[in-house]
Amino acid sequence: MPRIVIDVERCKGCGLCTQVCPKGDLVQMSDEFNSKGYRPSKFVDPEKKCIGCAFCANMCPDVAITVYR
Amino acid sequence: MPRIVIDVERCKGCGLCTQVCPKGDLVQMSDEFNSKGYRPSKFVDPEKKCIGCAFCANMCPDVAITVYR
Amino acid sequence: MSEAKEEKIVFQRPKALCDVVTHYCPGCLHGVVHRVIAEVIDDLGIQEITVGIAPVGCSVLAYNYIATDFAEAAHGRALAMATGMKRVHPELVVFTYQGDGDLAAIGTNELIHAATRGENITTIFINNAIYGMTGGQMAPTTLPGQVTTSTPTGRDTKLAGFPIRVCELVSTLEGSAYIVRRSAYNPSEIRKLKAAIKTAFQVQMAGLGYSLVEVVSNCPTNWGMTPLESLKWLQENMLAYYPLGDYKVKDSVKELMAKK
Amino acid sequence: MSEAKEEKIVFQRPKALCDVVTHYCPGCLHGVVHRVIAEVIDDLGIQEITVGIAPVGCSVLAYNYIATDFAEAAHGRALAMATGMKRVHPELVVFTYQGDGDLAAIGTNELIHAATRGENITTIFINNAIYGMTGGQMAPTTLPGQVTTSTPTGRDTKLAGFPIRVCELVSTLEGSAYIVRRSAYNPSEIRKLKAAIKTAFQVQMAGLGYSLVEVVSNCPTNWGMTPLESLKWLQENMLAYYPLGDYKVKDSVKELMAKK
Amino acid sequence: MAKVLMKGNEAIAEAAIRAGCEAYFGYPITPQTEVLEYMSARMPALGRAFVQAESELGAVNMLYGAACTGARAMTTTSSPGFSLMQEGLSYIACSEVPAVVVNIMRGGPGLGNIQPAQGDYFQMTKGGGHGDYSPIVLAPSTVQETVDLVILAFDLADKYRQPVYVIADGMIGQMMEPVELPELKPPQRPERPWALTGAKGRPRNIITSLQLDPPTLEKVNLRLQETYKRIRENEQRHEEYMTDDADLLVVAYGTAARIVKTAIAKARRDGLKAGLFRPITVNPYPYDTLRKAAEKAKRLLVVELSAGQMLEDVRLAVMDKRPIHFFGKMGGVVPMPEDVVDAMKKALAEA
Amino acid sequence: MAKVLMKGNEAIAEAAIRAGCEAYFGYPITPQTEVLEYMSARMPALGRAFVQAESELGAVNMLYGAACTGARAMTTTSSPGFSLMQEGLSYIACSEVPAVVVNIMRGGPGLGNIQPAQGDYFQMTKGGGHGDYSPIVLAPSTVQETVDLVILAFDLADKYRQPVYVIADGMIGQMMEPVELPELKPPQRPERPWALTGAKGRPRNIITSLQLDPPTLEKVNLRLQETYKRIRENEQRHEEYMTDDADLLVVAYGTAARIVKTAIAKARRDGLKAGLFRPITVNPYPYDTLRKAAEKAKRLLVVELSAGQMLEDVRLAVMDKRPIHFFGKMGGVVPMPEDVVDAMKKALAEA
Amino acid sequence: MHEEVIISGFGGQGALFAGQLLTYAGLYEGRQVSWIPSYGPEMRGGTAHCTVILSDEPIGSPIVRNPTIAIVLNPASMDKYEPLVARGGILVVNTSLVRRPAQRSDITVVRVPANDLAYELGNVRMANVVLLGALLATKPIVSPDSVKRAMEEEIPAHRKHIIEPNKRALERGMQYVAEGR
Amino acid sequence: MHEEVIISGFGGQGALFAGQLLTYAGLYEGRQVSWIPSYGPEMRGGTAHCTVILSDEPIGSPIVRNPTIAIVLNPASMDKYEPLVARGGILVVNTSLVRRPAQRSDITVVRVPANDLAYELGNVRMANVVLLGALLATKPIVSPDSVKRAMEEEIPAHRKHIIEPNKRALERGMQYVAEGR
Ligand SMILES: Cc1ncc(C[n+]2csc(CCOP(=O)(O)OP(=O)(O)O)c2C)c(N)n1
Ligand SMILES: Cc1ncc(C[n+]2csc(CCOP(=O)(O)OP(=O)(O)O)c2C)c(N)n1
Ligand code: SF4
Ligand code: SF4
Ligand code: SF4
Ligand code: SF4
Ligand code: SF4
Ligand code: SF4
Ligand SMILES: [Mg+2]
Ligand SMILES: [Mg+2]
Repeated sequence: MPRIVIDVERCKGCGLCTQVCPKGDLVQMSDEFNSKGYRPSKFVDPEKKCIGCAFCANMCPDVAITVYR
Repeated sequence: MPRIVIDVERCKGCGLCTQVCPKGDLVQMSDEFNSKGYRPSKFVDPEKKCIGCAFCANMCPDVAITVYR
Repeated sequence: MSEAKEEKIVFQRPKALCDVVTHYCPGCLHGVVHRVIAEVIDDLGIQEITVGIAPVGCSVLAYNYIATDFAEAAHGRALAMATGMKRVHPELVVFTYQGDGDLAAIGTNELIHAATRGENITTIFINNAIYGMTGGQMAPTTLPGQVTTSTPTGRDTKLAGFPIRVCELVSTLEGSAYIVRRSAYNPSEIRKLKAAIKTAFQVQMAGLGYSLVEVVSNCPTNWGMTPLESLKWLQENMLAYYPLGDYKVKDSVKELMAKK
Repeated sequence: MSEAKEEKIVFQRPKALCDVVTHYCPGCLHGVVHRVIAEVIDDLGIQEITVGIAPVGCSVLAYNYIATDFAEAAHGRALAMATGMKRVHPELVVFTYQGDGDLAAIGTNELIHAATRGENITTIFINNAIYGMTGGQMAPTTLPGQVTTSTPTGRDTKLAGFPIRVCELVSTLEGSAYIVRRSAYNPSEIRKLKAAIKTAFQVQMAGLGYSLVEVVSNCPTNWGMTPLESLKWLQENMLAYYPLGDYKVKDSVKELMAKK
Repeated sequence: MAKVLMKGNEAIAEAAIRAGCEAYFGYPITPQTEVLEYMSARMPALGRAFVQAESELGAVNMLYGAACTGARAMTTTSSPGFSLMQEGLSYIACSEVPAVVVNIMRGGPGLGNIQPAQGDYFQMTKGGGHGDYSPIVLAPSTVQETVDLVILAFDLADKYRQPVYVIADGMIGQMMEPVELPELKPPQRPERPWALTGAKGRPRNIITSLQLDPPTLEKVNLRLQETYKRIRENEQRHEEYMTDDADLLVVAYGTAARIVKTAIAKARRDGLKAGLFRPITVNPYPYDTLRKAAEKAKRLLVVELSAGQMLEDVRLAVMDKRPIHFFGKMGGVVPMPEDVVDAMKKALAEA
Repeated sequence: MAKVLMKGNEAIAEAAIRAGCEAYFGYPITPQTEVLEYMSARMPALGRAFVQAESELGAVNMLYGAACTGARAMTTTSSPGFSLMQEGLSYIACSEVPAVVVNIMRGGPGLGNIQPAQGDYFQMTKGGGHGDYSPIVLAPSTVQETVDLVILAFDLADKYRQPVYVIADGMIGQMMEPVELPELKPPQRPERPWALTGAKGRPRNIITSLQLDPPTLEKVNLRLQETYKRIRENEQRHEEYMTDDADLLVVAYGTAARIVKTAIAKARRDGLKAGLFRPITVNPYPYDTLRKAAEKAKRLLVVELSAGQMLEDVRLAVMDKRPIHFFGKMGGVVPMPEDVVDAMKKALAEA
Repeated sequence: MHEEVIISGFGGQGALFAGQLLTYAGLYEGRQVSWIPSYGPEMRGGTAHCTVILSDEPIGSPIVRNPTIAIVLNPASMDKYEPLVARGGILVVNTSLVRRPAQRSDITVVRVPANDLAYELGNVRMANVVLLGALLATKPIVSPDSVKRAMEEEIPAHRKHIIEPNKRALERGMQYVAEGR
Repeated sequence: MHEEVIISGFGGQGALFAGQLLTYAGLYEGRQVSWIPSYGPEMRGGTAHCTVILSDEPIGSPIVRNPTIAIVLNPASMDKYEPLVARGGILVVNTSLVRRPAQRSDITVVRVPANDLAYELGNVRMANVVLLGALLATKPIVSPDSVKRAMEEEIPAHRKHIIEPNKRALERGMQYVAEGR
């Protein structure tokens, strides 16, 4: 089952990963802060729609996303 | 009667003026040296062929030629 | 369980990218370009023969992120430094990483002459239309009308002149072999960017001359936008002035690409 | 007697050219270009509002010959100096007179940026494919294969790179308005040169942007030729690499020319 | 005029404007950039010249060009940028045109960092460019004094037709203090018969630093040396603070001197009689006054944000008449007053 | 090896080649250009790197790049070009990479002229670029010594990982004298674990002069100062000539020292007991030996082709223990030995 | 009087602005004043702080090692400045973000949930001014009116709308200290 | 021995080359030697000169004000150097170009129509060597054989053909002095 893992401590909350998912809004901004004071993004895929295309990861300037398939 | 006057002390003997006369070889190199050690050019126009076109003067890097018409 | 066993990592940090947090602002594409360069270095297996040269600009600390030998140049002089290195060590892959201020303002002379000499060097040129590092002054690539801290009423071309188009300029020089403009505002552009950087390195390794990949980039911080707004602004404003595409691909490069 | 009375001088030293002997070598076209500039200054009646800037190069003493206010710039920096002057005194006609080493080697950055800023300045650019002043080293415009004192076996483009074509380069910049290449190897080319310099000054006076007139020139001394041989070599070798012509004439300039 | 609170960098810019600066050329570099930014807004609005140059080389040569026309003109930069200006400054000095240059120094050498430092002292006061020239160097230590010295710089540049440097660092550039500024007036052009403004109604002018003939260049040099002599005789400035009864004479300029002042107050509370000699012109250096001040003290302590550069000038002034101690910090490390007090105590302990 | 007659400039080039110089970068400028021209023929033939740079800025940064790879590398220039190299040299010093720079000085300031002069003394020994660094400066006074010192320069640059300058002028650059050169060998690369050569089989190397954190930059500076201390302790060089019985100690370096030598011979014929102290390293300056030499004499005369720059170092060495006179020429005017004799007589007459 | 105040927080928390208000207030009251920020790119995403000195004597060093007062807006600032406050000095803590208690007992510690109070007033960005109010209620090194005057005179025309809310924030901080809530 | 020789003429007359021959000859004979030219762009079309010193002592200044010997190839050089030759010194004059007589009586003046003699030998450009020969016949500061050896060893391979003519020119100059024609 394709999935992504977001390293929330690496994430700077820029949101670039949230706009490129071909499956809609699998990557969303969270409301929590990380220890650096950023709001990281989160992976929300209850329906297992992720295809592991890595668009989100490719877009991340901080290489905070790992993609598994 | 068109004619040119060459300032032999200004002339550096480069010869550029000698190749552009539409009337042939009205401007020639002389065999004498000027005080700077250059062989200046000279105006040789026994047949009064000069048309005062100023090609020779235009070509002179040292503005050593005056043209009368 | 059987499924978990087969799970493979399909995207992760490249080997040639140091496992550290960068100092870049959130959403700054410097980070993406760094990663893409590292991926290319991994793909080509050249980590041990590559030397990078960092500029003065926001990417001054690039040497902390890309895991090859690295030097930090004086502002604008990366290509002179690269020339010195490459001439002594033609076997190395030498690349410079430079911003618009570094490459196209103070470093224009070094750019033009490295290119015309056909140095076998690759430049990754980050065009974000601003001086990021020093806090948002006009860059040579700042767009007409764009507000910066040194063009507070917008760049007035009457007083501050016109933006420089680096690819167009460098393409006129015979020593340049592969001069292209890319961007990184979406995954497909990033893919093209990666291909271009790979080609540029290959051009260098084949000794075909100077290669430059311009990246139309962003600076959310000094543009005064959110990262997402900045990508929108990039597409709507920068691309018109800086059209993406191939500006010079020497025949020898085309042959090389056909072979690979 | 009646004839003598009617005799008129149809060619003589222009007013704006000092009545002194130049230090130039015999047959060096620097002298011709100086005279042509002086003629244009006379024709336009601008001797009292013109400021020239001499380069470092054989024409470093141009200020001794052209009879306007004059400054001598640091090597390559004439256009920066000109910018400083012109910005304070837009009413002046400011021109720089520069060799290939001065303009296209050490001064390339100042050239590119004055041009892209669209400074209302005129550059007369003497391309003689060599460093005359310092005794004949390779210039950025030295032709491939050309022997100089620093390319003793001929310019090897592999090591020393390719010649720079200034007009082609500068034309890519939006701030440049009138960029043309001329020569001075015969009277008809000299006539065209004069027309170009006049237009360039008029472009400046109309505030249309940066103007540059390249003159494909000679250096008999360092080419190791007689003056006449040098003109032949110029035509047979330089013109192929540096084709004469108009490289950029902005529409606004065309309109101006149509009016005059 | 009422006092306003201003950042040092902005005060430099506004002071220049009030001094009638007609042309500004600059290139961004921390910690100087606010001068450029401030000028980018104000100068065009006032109809004066502003150019963000393509580099410091561009800036200094634009400055040279503007100065040749007789305009009051300025550039500002920070250490690496100042290094790039050396050739141009040597030309300006030789050509005898007035120009003002501000160097907001930072930690060096190389790219270093952007914190306060004084490592460019030799470069500003002795070396820098090639050839024998010796610019006036003014070293303010408060924002108000920065304003005053920037204005003075323009006047001195005019008076002696030489480049005048104002030397400060990120501390003074970035801090806000109350300042009083003179009124804004349109720039006045004094008579400048030598300026390049088009040869209308006068013989043409030529400005050049080239003199192929050695005796002629010697003459230029002798004239320059004459100017420097006049400057030495007339323009030395310094401040003394609590020197009357001081056993320990601390010598420091600029930012270091501010810190020393606080240190002296602290030290005196501990019964340590210290005073400050603060050169305001670090070139011409106030050798004679320093020698005299030193004679009143038992020993000296030189405090610098550098490795011991002004120290040489102090030694040239004092010779070996008094023991001279040194306390310096480099690399953008700014000592706290307490550190200076420690250095003072150590200096006296070594007695 | 037999002696050959060589021009100083060509000797510099050939000496560098013999010293194993692997990379040369230069830009034409009189009176240095023959070095570049010579290198343009020899280096490619030897398979070594030669680039005629687009400018001195290009040249010095190419030098920096080559030096970062651990290559023995050199650039040569003359005064205005040297000014343009200041930023780069400050970077090289801070980065601790070895590099050799030759400055064949000419008359200044500005464009000046191309005749012999020593007006860059401060720039070479003290100032120049920004920040606290202090390059080794070697000042030959014959062509043979130029050869020897160029070779030494490469060794010292390697040893201390700092830029080393060789300082001469058109006189030494243009004159021919017999020289002996070491044999031509292929360049040897000593171990340079810090060099950028691709991170094969070792952790990667980074060469940078940026240290945003002040304490870290301070550490770099302290290391530099430590290096300069070692250099001061180990590398001072000077020559004494007829100083044993000298009443008048003349201090001069380079070209000026040659002229002084002839002058001393002449003066001694007139019964005037003069001797020469010639610093060979003008940085580190041989303060202590000069002080000792000065103590033997009654008074000193400093002779320079500049306005009195080394004079400051002489004063720092001798303090006011002895009267110090000065004789200087500027602008490319080279004094004749007779002129120096006159100055000697004047100095003694003032006694 | 002689006070050395350090105000420190994340970039964006307004430490520099609060310091400027204080500086202007001191100026109006005829004090010698200085204000100096941290600067440079390392600020990016990191901590920003400024040092304000108010004094009856001319001010020497504008930076100090041991301030008489510190206002800390975030945990990093707390860690950095708590140990440095001069004995007998004051530490004003934004407890909305700084959860841990202070460790010093030789200084006065003023604890204010500034983010929360500011949020209640409509804009969390005014936490800086809330803390300034809290300081002035603890030790009136300048009068609150001078701070309000500074708001009126120094906030640029196009941001006039933030003046009144900021005044309320100042008062809220004072009130919180005075009334303990 | 200690001789200071200035050789001066138009650019192109070979003053520098003649000086080099002399310098090499001195070197072969175990002397201390130095050679220094005038240099720079002002030479262009103007005068070129060099100073050669041959000595038994180490050479200090390579330039001198009052040479012991001057060889002048053209009128300008005559005007410049005649007054400077040290008392008792030698002035060798190219009378093909320098028509005026010398005015000094405290020096030895050697007059040689060098251009004409060189022309007769087939190349006017060898006037320099003719004059050098004339000097050596007057005062053998080096042996003619050493000068010939210098020609053989120092003239580059591609110009070997000029060696023999130059040797003849040297001899012609010597002969002219010896025989007065
Ligand atoms: C000689 C010199 N001049 C100026 C600077 C200051 N400076 C640092 S980075 C920079 C510009 C950076 O802009 P850019 O190259 O566009 O890179 P970005 O930060 O936008 O990525 C400048 C002017 C410097 N360090 N050195
Ligand atoms: C900074 C600096 N570098 C180098 C020089 C030496 N220099 C003088 S003229 C010149 C080049 C001249 O060539 P060009 O511009 O082509 O003019 P030309 O003499 O051919 O007319 C050089 C390199 C200098 N004066 N200043
Ligand atoms: S891998 Fe692709 S499908 Fe999965 S979350 Fe990322 S963008 Fe969406
Ligand atoms: S792109 Fe990366 S840094 Fe940005 S929000 Fe997504 S995971 Fe976080
Ligand atoms: S004016 Fe014309 S026709 Fe007369 S000589 Fe000159 S070129 Fe010939
Ligand atoms: S072109 Fe002029 S300088 Fe040349 S030969 Fe003719 S007249 Fe003389
Ligand atoms: S300032 Fe701009 S370019 Fe620099 S890191 Fe931040 S967003 Fe990127
Ligand atoms: S050297 Fe060449 S360019 Fe210079 S004056 Fe002589 S011919 Fe002209
Ligand atoms: Mg940028
Ligand atoms: Mg040229």
